[in-house]
Amino acid sequence: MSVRMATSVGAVRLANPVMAASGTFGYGLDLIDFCPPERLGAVVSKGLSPQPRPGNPMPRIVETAAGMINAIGLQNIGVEAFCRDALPLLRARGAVVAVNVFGARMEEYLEVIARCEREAGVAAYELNVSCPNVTAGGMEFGHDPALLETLARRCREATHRPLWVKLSPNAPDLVATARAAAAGGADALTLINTVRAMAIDAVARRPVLANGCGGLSGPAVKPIALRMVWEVHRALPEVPLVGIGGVETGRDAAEFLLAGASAVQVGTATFRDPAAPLRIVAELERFCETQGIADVRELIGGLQWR
Amino acid sequence: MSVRMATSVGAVRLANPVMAASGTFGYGLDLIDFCPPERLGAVVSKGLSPQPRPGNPMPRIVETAAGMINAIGLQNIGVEAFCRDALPLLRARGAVVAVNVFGARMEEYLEVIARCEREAGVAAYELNVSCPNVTAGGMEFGHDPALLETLARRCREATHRPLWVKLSPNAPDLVATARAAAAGGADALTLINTVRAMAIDAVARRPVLANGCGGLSGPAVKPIALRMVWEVHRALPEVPLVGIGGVETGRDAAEFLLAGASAVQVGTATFRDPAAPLRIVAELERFCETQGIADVRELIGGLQWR
Amino acid sequence: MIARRDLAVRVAARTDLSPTCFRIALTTPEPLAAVPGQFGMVACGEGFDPLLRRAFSIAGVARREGVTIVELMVKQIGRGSALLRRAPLGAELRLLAPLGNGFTLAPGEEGPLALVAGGIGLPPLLFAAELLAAQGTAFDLYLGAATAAELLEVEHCRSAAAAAGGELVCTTDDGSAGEAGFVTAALERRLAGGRRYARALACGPNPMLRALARLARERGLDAELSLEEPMGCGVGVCLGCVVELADGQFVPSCKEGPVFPASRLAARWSA
Amino acid sequence: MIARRDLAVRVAARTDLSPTCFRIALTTPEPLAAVPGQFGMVACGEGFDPLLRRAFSIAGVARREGVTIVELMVKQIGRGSALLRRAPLGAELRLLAPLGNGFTLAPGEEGPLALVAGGIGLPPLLFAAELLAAQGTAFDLYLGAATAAELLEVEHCRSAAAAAGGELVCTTDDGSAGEAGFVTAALERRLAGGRRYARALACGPNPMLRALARLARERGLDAELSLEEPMGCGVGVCLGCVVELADGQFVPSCKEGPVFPASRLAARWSA
Ligand SMILES: Cc1cc2nc3c(=O)[nH]c(=O)nc-3n(C[C@H](O)[C@H](O)[C@H](O)COP(=O)(O)OP(=O)(O)OC[C@H]3O[C@@H](n4cnc5c(N)ncnc54)[C@H](O)[C@@H]3O)c2cc1C
Ligand SMILES: Cc1cc2nc3c(=O)[nH]c(=O)nc-3n(C[C@H](O)[C@H](O)[C@H](O)COP(=O)(O)OP(=O)(O)OC[C@H]3O[C@@H](n4cnc5c(N)ncnc54)[C@H](O)[C@@H]3O)c2cc1C
Ligand SMILES: Cc1cc2nc3c(=O)[nH]c(=O)nc-3n(C[C@H](O)[C@H](O)[C@H](O)COP(=O)(O)O)c2cc1C
Ligand SMILES: Cc1cc2nc3c(=O)[nH]c(=O)nc-3n(C[C@H](O)[C@H](O)[C@H](O)COP(=O)(O)O)c2cc1C
Ligand code: FES
Ligand code: FES
Repeated sequence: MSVRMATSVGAVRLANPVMAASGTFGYGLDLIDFCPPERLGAVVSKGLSPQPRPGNPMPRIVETAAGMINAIGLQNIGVEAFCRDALPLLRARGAVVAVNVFGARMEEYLEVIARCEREAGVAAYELNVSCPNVTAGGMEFGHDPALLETLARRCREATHRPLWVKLSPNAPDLVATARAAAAGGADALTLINTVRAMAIDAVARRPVLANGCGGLSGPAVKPIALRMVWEVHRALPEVPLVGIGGVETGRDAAEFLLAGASAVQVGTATFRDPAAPLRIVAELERFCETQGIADVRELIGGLQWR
Repeated sequence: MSVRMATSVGAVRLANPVMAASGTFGYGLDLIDFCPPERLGAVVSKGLSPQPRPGNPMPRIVETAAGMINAIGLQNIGVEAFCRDALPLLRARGAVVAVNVFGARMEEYLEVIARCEREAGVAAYELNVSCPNVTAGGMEFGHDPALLETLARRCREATHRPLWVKLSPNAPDLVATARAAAAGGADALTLINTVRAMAIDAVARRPVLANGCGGLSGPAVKPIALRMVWEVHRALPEVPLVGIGGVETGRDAAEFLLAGASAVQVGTATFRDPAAPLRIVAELERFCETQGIADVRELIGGLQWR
Repeated sequence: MIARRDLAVRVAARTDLSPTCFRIALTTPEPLAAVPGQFGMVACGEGFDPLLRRAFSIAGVARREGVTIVELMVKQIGRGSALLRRAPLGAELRLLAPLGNGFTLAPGEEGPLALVAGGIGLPPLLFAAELLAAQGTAFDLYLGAATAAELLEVEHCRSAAAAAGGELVCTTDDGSAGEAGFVTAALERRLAGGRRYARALACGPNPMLRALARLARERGLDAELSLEEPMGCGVGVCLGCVVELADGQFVPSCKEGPVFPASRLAARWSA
Repeated sequence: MIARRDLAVRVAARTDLSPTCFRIALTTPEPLAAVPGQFGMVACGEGFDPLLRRAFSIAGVARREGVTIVELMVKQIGRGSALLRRAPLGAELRLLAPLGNGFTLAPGEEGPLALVAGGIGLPPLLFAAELLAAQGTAFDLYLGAATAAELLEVEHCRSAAAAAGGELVCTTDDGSAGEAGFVTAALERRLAGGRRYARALACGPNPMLRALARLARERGLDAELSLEEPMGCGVGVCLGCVVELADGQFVPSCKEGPVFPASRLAARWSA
């Protein structure tokens, strides 16, 4: 049996439902030998800001039980270098590219989008609104529905391209945040970003990370991510979702689809296995085959419950 | 070197900083052969309601990566049976007992407390305010600071005994919740309860748990719990905290103390190793020894950062 | 009550029994006694993957030259059982045992009993068969599996039954060996043919146990069922493994079970 | 560039080198070539504990009769290295290699070079020593450890140095063998005594590398340092392993390193 693997996230058509996540796949070309980007549903760039950012001091990562905490601090080459060096190659390969957009202020989001608007080959923008560096009186964009709606709206006005908002699991009210993003004009929501967390070196009596806290990712967070995808899907069934958090296998991907995601992203798994996103495509296809599923989209929102 | 292991949580004096958590140690006597309750800092009872509760349908537990999700649904024998059958034995052994109090409505919390007030040998009440079954328009007590403050105040008025409030990691605003509990008269705060989570059976296309969602515990949540303890400790340095979430080793316990906890509780680890709480006491003592720490309380809040 | 212990044990031997099942012998210098139906919680590996122990029925326990040998029979399902299948000989594991209550095996009882095993439900019944044979209680052993290759320890079962003057009845769902169909149907045929049993002891998948409970109710046969609920702790403190009883109570099957008289279970077990 | 691969490898041999360190040989039918200083990311076990791979320098690679043998030297620190120590011979692991850039080893170069190894920093330098000896470049090998028992592969080091007409200088912090004190002090004494080197290659704990960078700056000695930052991916995509350069850039040490000219590093490395 051959399985139809194509899906779409709103207007964005994907050859399969598995994307490489932001921040774990470089600028889309670093793992070409393991995961040709054009063979994935899409690749999401590392979070891009208008100017290059050096990121946080070291150490930036620490392993935890079935997870890791990172505080990279959004080190990136800046949107200009991305558009110049990476995007043309990705475009030439026919990869579907989502640009993960990050700004310390609202204007910076708009700057990144404006720069990308001059380029072909950007399939969607994904707004990263759970950055630790903040505006508006110490509140992260992703935590304040009103602010987020404004941000989404201003970005929406800046482009005709599909706009995704990546939700923070640390937001006080996930569904309100999701609703605000959609109200502001987001075409789809990606969830979840990392969960705020901390590791302590008991001997040194210090946080392990130079930044103190960081974001937890990996299999440890999968049950939380699944719950959040399902919660948002139930509240906003019409909004396309991209599920992420601890996806390690094709079966994990299927779980996220069942919970209501139209596609998934693979993050930390890529560190364990540089071919993980591609492997997961194959595993998901195989899962569908054994389950007699002819079209992977049958899974989307297919959870039988309440 | 001999290490002084005694600590206190507010007015509650403990022989050591390690307690058996609520819901993972029965009524304090089930694991007597592995963990004599009197050798722990304290034992916390399973959540008690005024009447016995049957709990949720099966399946109620599922393992996840370095964690587990449970939806026991607060099955318990009721406060009457506890006071009649378990408390006298615990008292006779000289165990320090905290009663974990649960109510579907505010009055039920008061009922449980009132019943226990007639008994000697209750060292503290620990209010479980993150139950899924709810009052006040679908909002859990633990999620609404105003409601929580009222609950704490009414319980405060009902007893002279130390009152702990066990915080939910799912609360929209953790610090506001902590502050409300303290304002209402809580002597100490326990954190964290389980993190709302979900597991999906992709073949059955159903949630694994009969209840759909449940609470995530175990090593997977430790980095989240540590962060929350530290966050609350920083915001409310004068409020004694009891740290919980994924404590598996003496070194984990030390991390929670450094983050600001005056003691820790051991939950899921007891399922892996019925002697875990006692083992952790020994490991913590050994850790202090090797670090040249004469009094375990030196660790409390000792994190060197900001 | 035999005191439960958390024993450090070593993998001493392992034999494949079928494409999916194997027998594993664990040894410890510590003494250990158990009755058929009791189980142990095995830490199948170190570290947090998997996090929880796994429950396995004790298939036999013996003490020789200062060494206790605990036999388990395991079906490879997921990570825990796969780790057991791969653990090198000599590897150290932890075994919390004996847990739970076990079947009623009255010494001197005449019988005959019906021992009914479905698939990997065999271990407690093989253990029981050996004790019954030794104590002179008559029994027939009903052994069911999906297919011929999954009938476990047939020779071992046959000789235990023979020693007790009883019969070994094999069934396979696909008819590839023994009688075709479910193991409970084979029992039913013999009951219909006039065979009488003092009691049935059974372990196997839930649908089989349900069928047996129904049969027991219809025929007025006493039956003890060993249930397999997902277990978190095995010692009664997580309440993850509860079973609903006829009186509406939910009791932890790791502590009040895993063996329950069919008549004690909630009606839906025999509905 | 030699193409990196994610290889299925088998544990073929293991030898203890010291109370804490051991040598492990991994084999694969696949061809693999690496230069000293390059490393591999090893999945030390299955499952999620530990979650991430561990970085280990390649201590040597050879191909014999259709089999590639990759040698690692490992210090037992935590769970990953403990799993490697315990993995049964024949166990399958995954090795992502070769990664990173490696030391500059110009064929035909005369030298002499100073190879400076601290503790478990030895593997890339022993690999380098063998290549240098083979290509006829002269070198001295400085081998430091905390104490005599932790001096690794002394005979192996001695013969490699001898083959290149150079000296093996051993130091221990506690003076229990060789010269007492830090390995960089031994180098400094020889520099002060007039010994000249075309270049120093070094690997070891950060304080040692700092001391060496300082020495190199003061003496105008070219030095290449192999750094050990905590690594998430080993392939440049997590940015967890960055190193600050003199020009203020943060570059992933897994990709632009792990070997950096001391002069390229931010000033604090040689401050
Ligand atoms: C009292 C008791 C006695 C038991 N005795 C034995 C025994 O003697 N021999 C034996 O092999 N097993 C026995 N079991 C079952 C055994 O505990 C499980 O099969 C085991 O936990 C599987 O662990 P795993 O890590 O290999 O699989 P997991 O990774 O835990 O499970 C893999 C998949 O199989 C499913 N699964 C888990 N358990 C079962 C099950 N029992 N049946 C069907 N699917 C399941 C899970 O939902 C999951 O999807 C017993 C269970 C109980 C409660
Ligand atoms: C490029 C590179 C090459 C390396 N080559 C080698 C090699 O050839 N041989 C070798 O033995 N090691 C080498 N290492 C170090 C090795 O990767 C770590 O020691 C290993 O990851 C430890 O894993 P673990 O699971 O045993 O310990 P973990 O459980 O990861 O760590 C246990 C404890 O040790 C601490 N720790 C972790 N790494 C180190 C370290 N490097 N030094 C001191 N403390 C540490 C952790 O913070 C933790 O507290 C290299 C590292 C890099 C980056
Ligand atoms: C090292 C690292 C860097 C990340 N950088 C970004 C980023 O730049 N932008 C972003 O939106 N998310 C970033 N993330 C979050 C991931 O995209 C993802 O949301 C999260 O890791 C959960 O998924 P996972 O469990 O599959 O890793 C990063 C995650 C990690 C681990
Ligand atoms: C099976 C189970 C039952 C629990 N029951 C209760 C309870 O009755 N009352 C309560 O306050 N917390 C209960 N908890 C939460 C634990 O006390 C603890 O807060 C949580 O599990 C995190 O700690 P851990 O990671 O050490 O398990 C329960 C947890 C588990 C796993
Ligand atoms: S398995 Fe925990 S109560 Fe039975
Ligand atoms: S280890 Fe991930 S970028 Fe270097």
